[in-house]
Amino acid sequence: MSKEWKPRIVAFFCNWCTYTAADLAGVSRLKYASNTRVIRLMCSGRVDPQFILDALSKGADAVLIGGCHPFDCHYAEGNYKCLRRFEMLKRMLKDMGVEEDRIRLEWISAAEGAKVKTVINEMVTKVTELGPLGMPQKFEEWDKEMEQLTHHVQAADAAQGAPCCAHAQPQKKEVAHV
Amino acid sequence: MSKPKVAFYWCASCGGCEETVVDLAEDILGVVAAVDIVLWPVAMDFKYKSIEDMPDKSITATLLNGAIRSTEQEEMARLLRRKSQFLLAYGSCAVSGGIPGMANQFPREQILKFNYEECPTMVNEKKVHPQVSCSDEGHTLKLPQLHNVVRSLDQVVDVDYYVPGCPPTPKITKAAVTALLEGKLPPKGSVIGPDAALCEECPRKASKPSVWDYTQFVRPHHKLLDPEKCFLAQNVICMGPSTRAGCEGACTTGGMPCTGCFGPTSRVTDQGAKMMSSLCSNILAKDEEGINKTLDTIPDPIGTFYRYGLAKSILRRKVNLPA
Amino acid sequence: MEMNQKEIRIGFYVCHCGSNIAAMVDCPDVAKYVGTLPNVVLSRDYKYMCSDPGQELIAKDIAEHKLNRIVVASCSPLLHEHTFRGAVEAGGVNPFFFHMVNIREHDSWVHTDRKEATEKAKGLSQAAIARVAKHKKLEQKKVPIHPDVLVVGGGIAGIHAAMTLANAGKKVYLVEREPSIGGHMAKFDKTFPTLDCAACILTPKMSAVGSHPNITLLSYSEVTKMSGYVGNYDVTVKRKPRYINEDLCTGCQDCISHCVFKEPKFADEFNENLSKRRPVYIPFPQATPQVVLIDPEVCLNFKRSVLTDKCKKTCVEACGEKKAIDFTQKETLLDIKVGTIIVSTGFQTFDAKRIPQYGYGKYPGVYTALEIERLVNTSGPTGGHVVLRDGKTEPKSIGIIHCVGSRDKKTNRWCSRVCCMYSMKLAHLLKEHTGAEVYNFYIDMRTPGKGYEEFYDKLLEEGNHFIRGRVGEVTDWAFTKEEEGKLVIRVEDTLAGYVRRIPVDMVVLATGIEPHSDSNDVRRLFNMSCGSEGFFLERHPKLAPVNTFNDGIYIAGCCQGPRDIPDTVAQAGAAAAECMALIDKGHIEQEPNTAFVLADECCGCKSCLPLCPYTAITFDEALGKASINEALCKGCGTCVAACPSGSIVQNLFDDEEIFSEIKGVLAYE
Amino acid sequence: MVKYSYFPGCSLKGTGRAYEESLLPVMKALDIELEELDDWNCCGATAYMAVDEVKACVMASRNLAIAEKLGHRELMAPCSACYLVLNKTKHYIHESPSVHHVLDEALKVANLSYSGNIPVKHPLDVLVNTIGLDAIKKRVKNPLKGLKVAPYYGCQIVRPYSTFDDQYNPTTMDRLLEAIGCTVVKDFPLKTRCCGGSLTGTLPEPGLLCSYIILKEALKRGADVIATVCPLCQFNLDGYHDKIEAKWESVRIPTVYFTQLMGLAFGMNERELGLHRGFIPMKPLPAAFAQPVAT
Amino acid sequence: MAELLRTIKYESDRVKGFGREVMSVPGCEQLESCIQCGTCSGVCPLSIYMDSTPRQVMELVRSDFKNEVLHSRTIWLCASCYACTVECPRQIRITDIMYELKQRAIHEGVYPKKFPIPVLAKEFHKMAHNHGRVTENWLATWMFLKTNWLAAIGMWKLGLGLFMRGRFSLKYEGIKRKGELARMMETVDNIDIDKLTDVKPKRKPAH
Repeated sequence: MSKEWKPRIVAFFCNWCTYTAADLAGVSRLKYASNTRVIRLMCSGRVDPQFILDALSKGADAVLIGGCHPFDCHYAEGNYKCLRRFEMLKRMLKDMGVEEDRIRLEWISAAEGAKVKTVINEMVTKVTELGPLGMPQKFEEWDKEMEQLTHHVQAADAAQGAPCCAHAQPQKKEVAHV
Repeated sequence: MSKPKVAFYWCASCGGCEETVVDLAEDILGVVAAVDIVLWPVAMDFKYKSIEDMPDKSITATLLNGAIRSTEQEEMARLLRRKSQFLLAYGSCAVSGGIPGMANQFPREQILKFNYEECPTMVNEKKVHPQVSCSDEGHTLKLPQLHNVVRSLDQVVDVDYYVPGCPPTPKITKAAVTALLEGKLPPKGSVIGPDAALCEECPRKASKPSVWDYTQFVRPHHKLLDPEKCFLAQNVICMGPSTRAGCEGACTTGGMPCTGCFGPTSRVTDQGAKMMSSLCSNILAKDEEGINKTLDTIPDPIGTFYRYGLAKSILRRKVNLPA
Repeated sequence: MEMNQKEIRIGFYVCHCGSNIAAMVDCPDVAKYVGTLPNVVLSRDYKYMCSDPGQELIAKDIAEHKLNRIVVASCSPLLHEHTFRGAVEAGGVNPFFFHMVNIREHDSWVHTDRKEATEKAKGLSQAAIARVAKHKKLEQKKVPIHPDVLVVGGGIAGIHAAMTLANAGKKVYLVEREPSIGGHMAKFDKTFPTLDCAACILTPKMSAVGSHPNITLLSYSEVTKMSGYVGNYDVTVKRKPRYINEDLCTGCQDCISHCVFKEPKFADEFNENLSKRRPVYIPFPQATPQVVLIDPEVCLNFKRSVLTDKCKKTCVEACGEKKAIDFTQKETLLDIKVGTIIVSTGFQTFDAKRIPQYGYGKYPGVYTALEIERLVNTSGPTGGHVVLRDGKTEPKSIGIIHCVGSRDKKTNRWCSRVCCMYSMKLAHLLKEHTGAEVYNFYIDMRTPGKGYEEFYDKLLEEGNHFIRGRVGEVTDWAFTKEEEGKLVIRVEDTLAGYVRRIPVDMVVLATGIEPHSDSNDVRRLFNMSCGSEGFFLERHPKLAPVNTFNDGIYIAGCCQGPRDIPDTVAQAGAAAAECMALIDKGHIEQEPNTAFVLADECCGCKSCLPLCPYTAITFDEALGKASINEALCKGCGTCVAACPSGSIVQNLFDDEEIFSEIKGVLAYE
Repeated sequence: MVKYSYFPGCSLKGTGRAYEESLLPVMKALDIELEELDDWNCCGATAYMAVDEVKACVMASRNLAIAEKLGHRELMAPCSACYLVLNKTKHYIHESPSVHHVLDEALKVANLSYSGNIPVKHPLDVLVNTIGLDAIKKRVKNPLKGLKVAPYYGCQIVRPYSTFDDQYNPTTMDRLLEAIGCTVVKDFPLKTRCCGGSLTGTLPEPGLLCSYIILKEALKRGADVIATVCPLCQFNLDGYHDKIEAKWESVRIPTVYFTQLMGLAFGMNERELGLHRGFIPMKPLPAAFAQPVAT
Repeated sequence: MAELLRTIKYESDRVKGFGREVMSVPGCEQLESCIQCGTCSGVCPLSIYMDSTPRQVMELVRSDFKNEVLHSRTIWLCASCYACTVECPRQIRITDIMYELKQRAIHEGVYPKKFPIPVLAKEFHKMAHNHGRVTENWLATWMFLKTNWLAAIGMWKLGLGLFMRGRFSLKYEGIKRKGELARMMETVDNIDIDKLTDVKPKRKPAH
């Protein structure tokens, strides 16, 4: 890890409200923490819970979702669908040992550039307090328990010239033998 | 020309998968006739040593069931990988961790403590836990080490094909074996089975409504269920829509909702997340309070949505446990 | 599809945007970094990518380097995605093999650490590189534009927009909620700074609207439903019953004079309730359409059950052969089809009662500015004679309080822009009518308009008092003799540095402009956005001030924010021009971001069906599969995220593309 | 019987004795029991705040903590200054975690704690919004018919932390006084204007001017009496008539607590209500006053 | 002969950072957005007696004229009626800023000497601090003795009147557990409030 850890936040912003609000924050030259990377979707309803889990597993320390306010969804009701999934995901992540503050859903209208700033800054502060989630590192750490055997087998493999670990190297396609 | 050599092996599993092989009924005779079984601990007596002594890749195919939970299982998986041309993850546990995978919600120590001390049926006043190695009368006894994380087979070794199911049905087992024997193999990494979700072959499909509007969910024992009607339409969580078809609705025909043992389709990475997404999108309430009231009726979301797939889910295990 | 099979060759461009980006992001460094990423065969930084040479550069590179994917890191895609897609297409590559990275609005403009901003730019660019590799060739759909236009709101903005379009030969529906068009402007006496009579400039325009062959005027009507999409909007208009057949009424007003009510008895809304009208009335002499209407709330004919026979239907008698009066008229709904819509629904004035310390509604001597407009108007309640509510007393001293409800965090934070000027106009008119001492209490004088500062000069020369200070309270308790019987204004004269008590006979509250209380409903109706203050939100404050986020829907006038008449008219013209640009083009390209069902994979679980607000998803019972009607799909992707077996795919926002983007944004050190 | 915790404040034990003397029987008559906080201390009012705001909050928080010990009941604070400071402290606790922290630490030393959110209520709020005018009307024996009252709220119960009435034009007392039969000076424009506060004692001229303006306007609007809700207001409007007269003119009009008027309407004895403690005595009451209405 | 007053202000007359410091105190932040509209002075019942109007005080604070502000009588004339706070269009808590300024003035000892209001405040504070409660008559008495005891003589009639009406008590009111209160205050003194992040950065002990 680099000298000073800083949280990484992946944000999914809906095209019509929150992404535009973030543009407005830019046009207004508001200043906020640089830790957030925004991914534009057409609607918060497009936010598949898999995206959030995927982001966390690939090294995001937190995920922010921004959508239109209730009643204001450009697509009528996508934001409600997002909210419903989000509430469930919050419960599931809690059960999975991920702190609640690592995911956040905010309604930010196109006019609320300042809210983008506050929300991102708040989130950065909060996640900084929580510390890294570090899923990729965790995966590595979890797999350390296989190392001993891996070394052992690797030695054997080396002798045989065969690969050992599945996710490490893709294998050449084999032909069926009958 | 000698018959192809085939091995069966079980790791962390219940034995149900082995049953399926037996369930092939008379077809098993054809299999036995066509192949040379070199390893099948549950049914025949073999020595590991003889496998070790075999040249690499000399086994045509190994059907391995069960998750990888201990060093011994890991070692065997690696050994069989080395000795086999094709390694098949057989059954949900090998494919995605299965029921044992749900142990990924607890630390190893807690599991051991419960099982050896707190379990109500356990009498163990000295609180003896199994040790990896212990000496007695000059002999050293070694036991495999329990891993901290339950893994699917492909998280340990390279897997060629997946045969899902808890257990896999005789039909897909036969399909897999036939493919192997006949050499009509799908691309490596394929799951043997259809790639649509279960609803497609569910006998209750016709009774599906087009509006859901969930306000609550019930469990099958909570109310008298219509035996013909789609479970979801009766507010019972059925994993069918997000579960790969292939079982022909074994459970739904038998009066129980699908719990997802066939795993996700090829287009989905995380079966639980995707099912949850679909289910929650169709909740009626639009405000947090109402939504949460509905969600309160799902008492164990992880157990519900990840019954067979926790080890293979995106997060793989409870994040904040000791490594 | 065959494009996908070929080797992926990505060209990457990072724009300096002058110094907008380059000042905070090390563009050459970003280009250098991206150049090392897989599939990238060309990586450049350039001063202005959106300029012609910038765009030509892309086309040239495509040819030279056989590029088949382009990524540009510059400003917001909402601004220039279209531009660059055009450039990519010009280079012979499908425009959807392009992705844009926002490193200006989302990066250089909002961060302060150059190193961090550069890192972020790299991260975002890397994501785009990963994503664009997965892009697919897509076709843009062309949708024809219906040539008719709907203008909602018949104030000066709506009138001007409708006239502009109608004169250009477009067919316009002008919907106005009130019985007459004209809006607030029709109530004004004079207009600043030229002091020409508001009616004199507005009336000809109003009658022109009324008689224009290309304009269908739907007064006393409201839009109740809108559906469809740009170029093809279906609109339902509710026509409220006037109890007068518009086609038969000639505007002779005989019915009014023959009404059983000999004296006008009911509050006249047009005169701000300062005068009375009858149940059958015409809002004001120049009303357009020149058609009377009947107020069923007070007309005796509608109270027959209670007061039998009091009404002799003298109006019907007076109308005679024309037979225009129809007591059985019911509300009707009219369905119209238009291609574009201009929303010009205007504003409401701030309710002065919300600031109780100014005593409006408590002290009869306190007036709102709009009341004064009517009071000084020759066709107003007193024929232009300025007297207090008792009907006889002429005020000797008048205090005009500026910024009532404006520039106040407790009410409306914004400056209403017109109050300084109209307050001075009223000061001038009141002085002219009464010769009274006039005090203006202001926080700051804002006169930034052509001839406005000169008008301020004129007022100063006329001897009006200007006191810089926001009034604390208006009260009726007297401390000195001279204050007895007067309204006392307590204020700090901030320039003199004294707290003053000034007794006056009349207080005028310069109430500000605020959004209509139902602006939220209107906004939802037309699927627009609102700023936090409730005014409709323009697509871009500078570059697209009359556009909304909904294509084909434009805004003009005070519904977008406070403004004066010249600005309103200019904006209305701009909105009309935007409509014409679309109409004359004849079609619009639609974003191909629609979703579709993978028919083989769909298991028919039906869970997607209720998710679509546009009912684009249908279910084929025979096949047992869902399918999406591409024409109805608007591309939100909600069903895609919810399909439990992953069998719905969205163009431009495919799972695969987003997963790559996630991976990309997280792949930085 | 409803129970409230009761914080009298220093004034109600001193110059404002009549307030307490009338408040207690009136509340009792309405089935409300007031339990005085054990060993309460000065609220930390206005003058204290000028010296040390945090410590003023500490003073207030001790009272809140003592109140919490009595159970999570509403705390009644009749003095406007106390009402304001107690509410302001609650506000600060809510607004600033650090103030909260300091107060917690200080309270810990005294084995006290303030965890919750003891509502601090003014009797006026409780009487009108909780008990209700109907219940009060039922208790009225001698409606004060013909008595014209100028309702004077003063500043600190309506501004800025109170939520029970309008900040600009409070009407709670107007409605209460009407319920007991009084004629209320309509829209009394000075109902929330400052009485001069402690300035009357320190810098007489500005302080007295504030009082004078209120008295003069009440007289001008035909009031027989001014009703107040605050001991300091009563003191200022009642105690300085000689000085006001010397400086401006005679504006003698009695100023009483609204609870005293309620007591009268409930048929209680003038002396028991502490009416004799005022400098300007209330005039002999109009006929309706003197003769109890048959009940 | 009238003393000549210098009315120009040089940059050196400003105590730079003073405004920032005041505006960083919780509750005083909104001062940044003051538009000098004068509403505060317009509604203040006592502004007519002030040497600088409340509006001017706000600007003086914002522009770092610390000495001018702390010597101003305005802050002491504020009777805490909160009218300005409620009416301010920028929601500036003017009354709270006045408190902040009073505390600073007392802390720095720059309030006008023998000016009764700060003396009252200090006596009030002392009495409340020592006894837990305040006995108004004694408070007034001490105040007059410390400022202008001649004025006290003018008050005899009021005092007598109060005495006769049973509103003047000779006994000092106090609480039982004085030690407890003292310990609480001591605890507060020992907390380094400056270390707490969001609390008033400068808390001024009374003496």
